[in-house]
Amino acid sequence: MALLRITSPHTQRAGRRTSWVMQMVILATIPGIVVQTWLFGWGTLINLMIACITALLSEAAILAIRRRAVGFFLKDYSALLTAVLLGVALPPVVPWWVTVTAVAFAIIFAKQLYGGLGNNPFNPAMVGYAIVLVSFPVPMSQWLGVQSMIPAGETLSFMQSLQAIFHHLPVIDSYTMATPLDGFKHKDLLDSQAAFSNIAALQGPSLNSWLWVNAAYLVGGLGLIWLRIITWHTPAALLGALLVMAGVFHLIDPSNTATPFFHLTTGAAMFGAFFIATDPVSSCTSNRGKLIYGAGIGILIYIIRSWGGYPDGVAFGVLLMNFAAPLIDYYTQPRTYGHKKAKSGLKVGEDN
Amino acid sequence: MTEYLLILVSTILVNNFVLVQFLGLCPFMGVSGKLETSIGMAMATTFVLTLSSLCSYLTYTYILQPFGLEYLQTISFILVIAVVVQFTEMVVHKTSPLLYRVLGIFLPLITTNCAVLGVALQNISKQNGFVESILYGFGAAVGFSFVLILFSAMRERINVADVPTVFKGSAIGMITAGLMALAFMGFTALVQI
Amino acid sequence: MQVGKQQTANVFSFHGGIHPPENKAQSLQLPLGRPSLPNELILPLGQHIGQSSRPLVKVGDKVLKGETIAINNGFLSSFLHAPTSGTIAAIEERLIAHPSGLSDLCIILSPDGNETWTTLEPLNNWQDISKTDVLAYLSEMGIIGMGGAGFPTQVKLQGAHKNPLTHFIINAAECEPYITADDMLIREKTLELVLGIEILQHLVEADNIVIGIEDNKPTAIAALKSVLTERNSKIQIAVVPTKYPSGGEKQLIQLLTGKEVPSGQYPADIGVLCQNVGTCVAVHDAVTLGKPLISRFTTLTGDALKNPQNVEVLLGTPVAHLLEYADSEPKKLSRLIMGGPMMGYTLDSAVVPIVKTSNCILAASKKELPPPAPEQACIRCGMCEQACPASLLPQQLLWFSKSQEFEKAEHHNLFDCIECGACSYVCPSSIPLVQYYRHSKSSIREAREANVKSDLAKQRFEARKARQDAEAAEKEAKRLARQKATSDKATDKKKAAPAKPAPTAAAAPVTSDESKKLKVDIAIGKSKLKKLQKQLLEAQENEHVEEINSLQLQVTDQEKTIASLEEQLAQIPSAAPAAPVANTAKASPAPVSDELKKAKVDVALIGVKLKKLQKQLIETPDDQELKDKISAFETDLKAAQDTVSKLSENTQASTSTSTAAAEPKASISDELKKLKIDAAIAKAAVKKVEKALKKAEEINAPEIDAIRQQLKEAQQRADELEKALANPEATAPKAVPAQAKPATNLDADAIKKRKIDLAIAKAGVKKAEKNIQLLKEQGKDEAEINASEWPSKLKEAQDKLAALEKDQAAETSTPSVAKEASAPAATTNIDADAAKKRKIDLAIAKAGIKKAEKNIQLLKDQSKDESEIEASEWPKKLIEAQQKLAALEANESAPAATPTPASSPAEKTANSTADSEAKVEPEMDLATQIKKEKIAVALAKAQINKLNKRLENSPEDANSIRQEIGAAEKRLQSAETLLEKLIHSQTNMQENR
Amino acid sequence: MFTVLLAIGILVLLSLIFGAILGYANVRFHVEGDPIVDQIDALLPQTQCGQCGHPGCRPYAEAIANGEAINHCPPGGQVTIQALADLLDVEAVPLDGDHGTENAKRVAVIREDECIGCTKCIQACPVDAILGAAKQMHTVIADECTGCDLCVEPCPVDCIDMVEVGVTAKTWSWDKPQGIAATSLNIIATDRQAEVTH
Repeated sequence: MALLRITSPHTQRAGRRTSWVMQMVILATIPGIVVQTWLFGWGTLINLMIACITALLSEAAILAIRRRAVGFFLKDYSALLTAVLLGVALPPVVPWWVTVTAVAFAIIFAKQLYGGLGNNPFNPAMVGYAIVLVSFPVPMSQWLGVQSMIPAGETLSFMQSLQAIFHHLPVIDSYTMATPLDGFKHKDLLDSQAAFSNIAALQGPSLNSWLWVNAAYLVGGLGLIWLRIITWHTPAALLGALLVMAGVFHLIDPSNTATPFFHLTTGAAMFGAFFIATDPVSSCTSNRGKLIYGAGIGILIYIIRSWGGYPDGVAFGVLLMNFAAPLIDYYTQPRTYGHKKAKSGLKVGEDN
Repeated sequence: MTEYLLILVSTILVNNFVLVQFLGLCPFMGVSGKLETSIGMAMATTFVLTLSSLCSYLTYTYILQPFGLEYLQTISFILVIAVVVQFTEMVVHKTSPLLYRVLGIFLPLITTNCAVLGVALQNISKQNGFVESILYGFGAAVGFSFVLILFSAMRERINVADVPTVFKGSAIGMITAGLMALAFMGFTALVQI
Repeated sequence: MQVGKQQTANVFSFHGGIHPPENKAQSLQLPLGRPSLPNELILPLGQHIGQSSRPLVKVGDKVLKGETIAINNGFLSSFLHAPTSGTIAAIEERLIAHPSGLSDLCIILSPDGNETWTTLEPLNNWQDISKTDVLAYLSEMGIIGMGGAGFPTQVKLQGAHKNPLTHFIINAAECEPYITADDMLIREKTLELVLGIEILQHLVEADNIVIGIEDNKPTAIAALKSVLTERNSKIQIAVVPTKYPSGGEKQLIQLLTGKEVPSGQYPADIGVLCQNVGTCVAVHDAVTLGKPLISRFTTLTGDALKNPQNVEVLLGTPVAHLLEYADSEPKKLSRLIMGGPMMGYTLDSAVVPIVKTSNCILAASKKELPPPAPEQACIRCGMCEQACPASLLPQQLLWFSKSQEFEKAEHHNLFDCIECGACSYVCPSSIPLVQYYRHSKSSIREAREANVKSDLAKQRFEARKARQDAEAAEKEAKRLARQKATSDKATDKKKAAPAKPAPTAAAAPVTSDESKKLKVDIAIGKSKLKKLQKQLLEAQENEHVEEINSLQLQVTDQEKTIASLEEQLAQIPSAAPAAPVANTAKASPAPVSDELKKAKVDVALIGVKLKKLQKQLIETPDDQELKDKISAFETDLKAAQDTVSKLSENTQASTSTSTAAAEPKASISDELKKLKIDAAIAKAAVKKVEKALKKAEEINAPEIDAIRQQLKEAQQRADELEKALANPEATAPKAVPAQAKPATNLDADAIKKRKIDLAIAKAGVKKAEKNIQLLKEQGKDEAEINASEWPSKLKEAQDKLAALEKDQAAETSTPSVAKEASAPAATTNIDADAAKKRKIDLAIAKAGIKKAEKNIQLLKDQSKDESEIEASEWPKKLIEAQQKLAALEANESAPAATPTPASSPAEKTANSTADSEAKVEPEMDLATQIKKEKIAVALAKAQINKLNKRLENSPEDANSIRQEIGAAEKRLQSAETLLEKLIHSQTNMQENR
Repeated sequence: MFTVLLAIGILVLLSLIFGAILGYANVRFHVEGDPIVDQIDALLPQTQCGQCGHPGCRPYAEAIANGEAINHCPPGGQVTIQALADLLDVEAVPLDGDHGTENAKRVAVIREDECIGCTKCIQACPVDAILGAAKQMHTVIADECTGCDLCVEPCPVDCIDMVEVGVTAKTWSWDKPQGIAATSLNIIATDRQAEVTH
């Protein structure tokens, strides 16, 4: 009788594997992807395809070089998730080499060099995004406009998208326009009211389209919370901090700042809050830590949006807080059963 | 007042000495292995930087300038810095032998830490006044400490990660530092000074 | 609280927890089963935590059901009883129910099928007799906690007396999936349970008694409620929601009281006592029926069983028997688990027995409990953290465990992990978290133990070094003194006996021994003090007010002890003379010399003090006080010296009388020794006086003349003594008749010595040869080898060896003659000596053979061919040695017939240690006691080994040797018990600190 | 000329001032001894076996403080090297084979009936773990034996064995799980091998 000899516990919760978690997160982005495709054309989907292929290839290559089980690790879907998150974050008709650069950099440098899944200190998707943002600012600022606002009058067709991505579309300028955040950033001397009435990107249809995108990601994110794949702490703290920051500054100086609602419904606010900041590997561990971590991102987003050099601050905010997460972890340990107070820091030898 | 605050924000975040200006990388890579050590090093560096920017300002303004000896600034700054570092070393040796032991060669190396001389020289070139000089030195030190401590906490995690063998140690440390610098680019254009 | 009203207690909640599928219905479908008697019962001696029990029975003994077959062995140990009547078939190592799958000592009982009970003596008057007696009774009934850990119940109850109890909690939660043993027990034995709780309540007197039970056992709850209402009991029932691990002691306490057991403490520290339902029923059975713990309720369940059910099973029943009883399907069985699926451990084989803590046998099919999925990377998802009932950060602990950063893991409270398995259960990456923690925990524990051990080793090493240094210094001082003395009186005292004992030498061993002990005590005390001070400092830094006070107290205590120890140490020189006085009472042979010694010690002491004062005086010449003191001391010195002179006169007289009387028992060598000692003492006295004289001269003291007088007298005495010494035979002419025996003794000694010399010489030869061999191997040519000193050494050694062998050959003939001539009373002694001698020869011969064989092997390994080997002297040597061995063994077998009645030295030492142990003074330091006990244990063990070997060699004396073995074992046991107790109290002390 | 003199004068003045400050600090913050030795000593296994080439653990601790390599202690093995590396913040190097190999924990056992009572092993034992007197059988206190081997050589009759301390049910402990790569079968774990030696 060959009996198994293993450690307890001998049962496990069925089905909830790491790959299932990753799949669920990918599925939760679908509402957002649908809305983006509907509003900004096929470019999003083509980008996604390029990103996914690049991610799988680069992950497989590194695993092969490291002589790890390629199939075993690819099946955890983590590379695919990174690709999806990066794909939807990039502008829809960004040239293919930008996407490839971003995804390959994310997978190779931000993830595999640190030892692969579970070991990466930075969010790979955001590393990829930031690297192309600082390297190729021009293509990265070419967001397609909503069809009713742009001079061309309609979104790019599938073939046009392909052409724009893989070759060069001379008329691309007539399809692109600034995002609301970009527009607001470059209002220059106008006050808020004038900016909202004068700048094209800040007018109804554009704002509404971004509202739709954010709403779709909110739905996906709530689904994740409902499935208990993420906890509410990080998104709530992030959005709360952003809301408070925007609210306070708007109350102080309403003429030069945007409303809190504007901050929450444009850019990557919801996407960042539910899909990027909640990446468990690079975020904080304890619930208290997650609150601090989320709030930090929210504050940084507002700072970078309002005073920094980039229109949106989600990527940098997340990276900066990734950077701080290990330290936060050390100082936010929960109080263990039977202890009077929580331990903090790493001072060894002291006990209570 | 706002001006002073801006100096601090600028030196700590926007023009961070380590991650943006890439000064003082030697202790940044060398002493970030353990959180406790890096906190000690951060404190020592803060002390040295603040004191040396103060001293070098005084030396420059009240000794070199009146006699028209500005061309002696570098050599006299080095003198000032060496003394401050030596002094700090003695204090650390007395108060925390283990820290002294752990900091090892890096403690005297603060002398040649380019950040220290850099602060002193930048103070002169920016024509900072007395308070500004101190704040500039202090801000640079805080920025250095800030990233050093965060970096050491992160390195403790990286050290136990499954990093490919060839990238273990300093290599992955440099990559991490690069990614951190990337993150700090988010602060670009935050404050124009 | 109102008596007689059924109340439902408040229920709180705890962090985390999981809801695994319950799977409890399967085993509740059939009624309680009672399996038949198996062919044999396997009763492990270690069914509880703490030391294994000690068997009381021997192989072949007949035992009755309920008879005690093993008794406790130390504080945390327990009794064991025969589960049925039968014969003890064996006491041997068998596989036991343990996650390691290792074996341990078990008593094997073959049942006779009669189930004859021994006389049961219930404790019907438990309400009237003292609680201690009841506790002792429970201990004798072998009752231990049946929930899992196996903590002896009486110890737990004793611990509960530390604080007044607010809650007495009966753990009926049984939160593990599959297990229904407690559920069934409550249903079947409701009344017994309640009665048992009442007995326990009588013992602990808690304010509230609460039965904590999960809401998935409605039948049991109803049964309990009806019995409680019927009895108008004040016992409350708290129905807690079903959640794993609410049955964990700490979790249940939090559920029922809202309080947390502080980390590192016991529930008793917050006034709570927890007992399992099984324990309560066992207490009832023991107290009111007199039945010891010999059976328990166990769940047999799992898909591989056709008839899953609960059974009341005798302890020691093999699991295989139960599987058969429940109709197992061996084909389906893929995992056999003892305990529940969450915390149980897998069994390698079904031959292991049921023990007191086995609550479930889960025979799972592959479909039911599939093999775990491969481990994936931790993605820090935090699900484990949400599930952890101890509010730990499991993923951080995993990281630290993986990277072996145990300090950090400890900082993250690894030791608060209860290993419930909730984190592993929810982990999406299938990481065996619990195993990581268990591994880390044991690594940390091992490191700690190693640390303690290395500290101890360091202490002893340093003590040894200090001792050696002191000895070296003493020797050096003596050498210098001797040099001086010889140069002083180089004229005529060349024949003087080698100044062996210094004046204090007689007292020195005692003093140095005692002072050593004291010094060690002081060192230990100081290190403790240092530790305490450090802790205090830390506590002050961290503002732990309550700790500061207790620590402060401890610090002052420690300081006091150290001070007193130091005082003792200081007094030792003065106390030392007292020791000889005490000795005189027993050791009458030379009372006078003892007194003399004492007096001399006094002289020495006073001299020392005087010297000190004089030194001070030189530094401060005007101090009148000092001068006074000095003169006082000088008078003291004089008086003491007077007594010395008087006494030494007496000694001389007594020596001569004793010599004249020439008692047959006194040997010449003794006399000689005594004389030498006296002479040496006298000389030392002379030296002392001389010194005093010098000092006196230096300071112009008025006593110079008197001292000079003394000096003269002392010198005279010394001269006389030396004369006597020079002619010892003359002083003891009548001792000749007694010479026969000492002579043989001396001869035997000489032979032994020579043999040892021989052995050493041989070893020297071998070493030299080896070295030469080495040189050869290193390819040096002959010339070089010859140039090196080894060949000459070899030759020397060989010469020596030859000479010694010749001597020995000559010797062996003479002593045998002497032996025959010697008095018959001495024969046994001589025989013993001879036997020993022979044994030594044997050992040497054996060692020789071994070495020769080894060398041959070596040569072979070096692929030298046979001829070379032949050429080397080894084979020859081997044959020689073998012949010698054979001869010796032949000799050996002959004298072995005459046993050696004299108890071995080891036994004596063991005895004395045991004796001294009995008189252990309470203030004696624990560590030294432990060490002493360890020594006693080691000695006793060694003796048993020896006796066993003797038993093998001479089976004809089996009985007497067995008796000795028995006695030795008894000593060993008592020593071990004591040792365990001591260690326990030490660890307690350390924990308290 | 004047400017040159002035410059030199100013520099000399500065140097004097700073020298005075440093001189004062040197007196004020003078440090005696080197407390690091105690900390190193605490990490060493205290077998006092001398395999490192020093007469005991403390002298080796002093040698380490003075810059000797940390990998000369076979009884402590890799664990001790790691601990020392952590304390001193240096690279953990593999054990130096010249000083011996890391063995399983052993204790000395005297075959009692062969012992001739020469006390040589007692003198050799660095921690007083051997018990006995001249011409009487000796025995080892197993608990106190550090397994240093020093008593084996001096024994004239070779009656001391070094016996490995086995695992019993009480001292048994769980193995470390094999980790991620080991469970997925087709892996040649080159990286992992490097880690094991690391």
